[in-house]
Amino acid sequence: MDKVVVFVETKGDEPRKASMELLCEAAKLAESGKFSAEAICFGVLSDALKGRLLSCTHKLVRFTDPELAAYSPEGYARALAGYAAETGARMIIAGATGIGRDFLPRVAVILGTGMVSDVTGANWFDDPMTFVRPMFGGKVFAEVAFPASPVVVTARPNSFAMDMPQGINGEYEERAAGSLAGAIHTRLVRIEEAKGDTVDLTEADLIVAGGRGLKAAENFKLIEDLAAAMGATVGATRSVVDAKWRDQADQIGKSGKTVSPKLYIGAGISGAIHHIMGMDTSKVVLAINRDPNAIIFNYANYGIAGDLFEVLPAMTEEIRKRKERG
Amino acid sequence: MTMKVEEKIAVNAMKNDTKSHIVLDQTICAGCRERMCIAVCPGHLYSLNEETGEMVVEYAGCLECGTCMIACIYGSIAWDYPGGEYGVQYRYG
Amino acid sequence: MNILVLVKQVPDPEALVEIAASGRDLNIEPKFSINLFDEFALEEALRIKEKHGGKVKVISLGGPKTIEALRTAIAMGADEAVLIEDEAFAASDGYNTALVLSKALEKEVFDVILTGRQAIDADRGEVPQMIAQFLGLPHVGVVVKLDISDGKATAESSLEGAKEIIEVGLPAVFTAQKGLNEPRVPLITGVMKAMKVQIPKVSVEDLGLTRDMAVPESSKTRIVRYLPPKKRPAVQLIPGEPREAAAEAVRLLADVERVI
Amino acid sequence: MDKIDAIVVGGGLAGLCAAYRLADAGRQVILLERGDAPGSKNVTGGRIYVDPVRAYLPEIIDSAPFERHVVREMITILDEGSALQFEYGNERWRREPFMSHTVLRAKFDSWLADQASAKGAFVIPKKKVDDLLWEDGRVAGIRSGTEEIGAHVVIAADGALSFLTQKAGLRQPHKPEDLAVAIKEIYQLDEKTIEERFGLGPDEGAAGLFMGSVTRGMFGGGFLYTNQDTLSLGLVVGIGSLIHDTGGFDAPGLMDGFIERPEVQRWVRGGELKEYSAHVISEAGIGAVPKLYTGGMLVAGDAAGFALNLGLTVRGMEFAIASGVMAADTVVEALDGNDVSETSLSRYEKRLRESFVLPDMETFRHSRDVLDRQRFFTVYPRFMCELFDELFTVGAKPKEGLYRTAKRVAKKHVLNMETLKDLLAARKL
Repeated sequence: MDKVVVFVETKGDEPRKASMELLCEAAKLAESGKFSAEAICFGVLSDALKGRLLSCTHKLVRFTDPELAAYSPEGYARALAGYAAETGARMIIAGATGIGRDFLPRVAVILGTGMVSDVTGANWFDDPMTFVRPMFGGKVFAEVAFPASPVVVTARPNSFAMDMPQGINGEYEERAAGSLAGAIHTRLVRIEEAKGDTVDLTEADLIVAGGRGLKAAENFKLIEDLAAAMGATVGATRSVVDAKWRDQADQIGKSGKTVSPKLYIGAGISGAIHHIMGMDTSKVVLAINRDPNAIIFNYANYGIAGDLFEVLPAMTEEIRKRKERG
Repeated sequence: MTMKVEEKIAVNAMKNDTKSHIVLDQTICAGCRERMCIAVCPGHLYSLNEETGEMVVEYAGCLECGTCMIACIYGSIAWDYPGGEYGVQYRYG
Repeated sequence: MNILVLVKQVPDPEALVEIAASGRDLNIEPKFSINLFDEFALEEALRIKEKHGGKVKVISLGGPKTIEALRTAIAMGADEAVLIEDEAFAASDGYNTALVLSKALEKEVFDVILTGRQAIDADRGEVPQMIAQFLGLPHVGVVVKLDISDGKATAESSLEGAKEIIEVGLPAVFTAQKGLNEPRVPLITGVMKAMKVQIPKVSVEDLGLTRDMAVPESSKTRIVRYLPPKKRPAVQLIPGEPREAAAEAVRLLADVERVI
Repeated sequence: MDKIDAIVVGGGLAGLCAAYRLADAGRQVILLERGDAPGSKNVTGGRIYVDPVRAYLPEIIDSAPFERHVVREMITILDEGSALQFEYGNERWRREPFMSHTVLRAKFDSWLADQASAKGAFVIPKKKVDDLLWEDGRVAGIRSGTEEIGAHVVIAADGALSFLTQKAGLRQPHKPEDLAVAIKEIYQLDEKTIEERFGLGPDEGAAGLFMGSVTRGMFGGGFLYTNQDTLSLGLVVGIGSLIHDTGGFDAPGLMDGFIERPEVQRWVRGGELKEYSAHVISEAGIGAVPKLYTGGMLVAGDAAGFALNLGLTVRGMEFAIASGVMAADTVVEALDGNDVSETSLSRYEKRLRESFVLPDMETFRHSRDVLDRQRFFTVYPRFMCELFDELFTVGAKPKEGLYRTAKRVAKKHVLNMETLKDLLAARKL
């Protein structure tokens, strides 16, 4: 059986979503009988998290080295590559998060192999395995064959379904990579959490944008409320910025920012092509506009042809209710 | 069947500055009845914002012909070429 | 202070990229520029030089046209440039690219290697870290602020929203992220100077490699074919009164699309 | 930095030819172009006539990347719902030397830029020139952003809008009546389709002119040119006509109306839109030519208003090439004599007078006044279409004789004093 090693990235008591998706995918691969799956994590691990992970994987290995308490590309790469080499792993996969994309290339070089980054799809049973990944900012995708071994992959979050496996109770093992101290040449001085809770538009996963249909600057409160309820960043169209309802920094479009969030909600936006060109790479688009013929509906997954002054507060309330229910 | 003019412009290679190279004098525009800029612009980039009563120009789609500046006999349009590296880049011409 | 900057020549951000009928190639409008993120790296290198003195040398791997990118780098203020001229390696995977560049870097004396966090064509973001590993050097990725003093660097890395302040001894590799600086526009006089400069070329054989290493059949990974992005399906209009529609929209986004 | 010999502003035909010629004469020359590459801001209809310019670019003109040589002229007179089309072809046009070629500027200008660079000119793109530098009342260089570059001579080849001629005090601000706006669309069709559809051989091209109701009575007309694997289609309308028009037509709407005409659709159907461009053209003939020189500066090409609209032919590129070369020759002579004063540079105008440029502009001095008569775009096209309508219509009633029909339709439209006036005016052409 080919061994799949999933690097599980944790943040406090939570695993990263991308890691969980890959654990679920690996569990599915293990069911086929062709693969066996293991999870690797570094640093502290609460009992609760340990329990959660063990219900998704047949084996969880935690490295206890104190040097792995904080992220360092050299330390992480050495520990993960060392384990993969020692146990003869066929595949090393990690989420294409900032950290995953930062240190997996090092793992590949240590193992004398190549890698594919940021994949959105995989054919694990092909020989050689093939992966699909975006290029040119998503303008095209490439199917990449991986004849070398082991296979090193980072996978884009939301690319694999998080179908929790049933009836797994994995074994747990602790290990030490050892001799990491001399291998790590970077020192984390401190971490500064991003100011406030809003992310820059170009980096945001969730965006709520408003246009001229809001009718007045003060009505942007409706947009801000919805954004706050879901932890999204506020965007605007050019005409709104021109009318000085919003700051230039909020402008989405050809003359503003190009955004590609997981979710873009546009309210009171007709869909001028200059705006569309700034948001068309968004994954899911919900458009709210009173005019059912508004161009923006041509670029949306979901549409509500209704009055934003009613729809927006209702959505905000619904999201808050869901949050309270947990 | 016919493409909208903004869809036509979207076919072009355009590199946009965050600053507009077209500046309107709204006090002049406020006294203008003809609004010739709206009719002459091949990109259909001029419009009147009904809520604010101000003229708006969507400079990001500008084809840099200069027709608006020439047509505005009231002198409301301060028009310069976009800076080097910006604006429309014709692939055919 | 010797600063090396790795730049890649990429299709202009506005260049048309289409999949050839065979599906095995891309037809790309022949209009090129320096990779945006590498421009941040070069600008940072120039600023370090202006502050601490030293020399900025730019290295690129690519075909003959890559000379233009190196000329632009010199026009911006780089002191020297060298082109590793090899189309096959330039078109190969991240591993091969990193291998060639690290062979070239082994011959250089340097304190700092700067490059972009990823190239905007292949979007891999693998090569700088691979080079660091090949050379046995530390790296700091996705850097938004960099201070150099007394043989060490303090870098702000923005891997995941939060900023990590990291100290590292030199030499080291840094990958530049948007926000690190505002790259300068070359002056006319700079461009004139750059047009006259002879830029040396190096072949992969000079670096002890052979061309057959870069052919797709012997690469670690290879692109089999290209696929168009999935088209957005036709819009699904959510019916009902505003309150119902709003609730249904939230349900779809949370439970079906799982984006909130 | 020491002053360099010459700075050319603008990478169009005039500027590139000037830079080519100056570099060829061993002079240090910088050409500054605001686009990503020379040609990226330029638009032509377009067709170029080779004979007038052969003498100015003898070594290179035959290797130029033309699209197709024109072997057929097509004229379409449009009325609402009807059209009269006719063609003129000539066997001679199918043989070398060809008279005219269709051309696309992005490709043509970047080729010309390569020729200039090969001669040693510094062709620098992405540089917009913001102002002129002055010294002792003479132009002494340019400013681009924060950078100032001194030069003995500046050649302003900055296009029809030419801000530099205005800054140098060589002309007044543009008047709407002096300029037309051209809107152009490029449609891609494969070569074979173009050749079959237009009945052309390989590399053979057609040129089409459309007049009448496409401009809704306004001064202007439509054009069509076949390129290698694209069609250039466009509409030219006088800006003065547009702003005085009361019909409520806007420029993009006119263009749509033109493209949607069946007489146009028969050529472009199935084609994919690849570009939408617009540019202004001087229409005022010699009347709008600015002063062409001052101390340290010359004006060439569209910037000098060198364009002629003769109804059936629109010419500009030949003037640009010739004037660019003559500007360069004047500069070389002036630099050789160490004298770039206004008097020395005035020899530029003398050269232009001795060439075809100013004489042609002079000969057709009144062409715009003549052509800018609304009847040319309304009454006559209607007369022609109605005449043929009557001739070809067979109804239930007995048909009258040909002569009677012609006379009756002519009486209705053209047998009047107004036509006589138009005819008298047309003698000036």
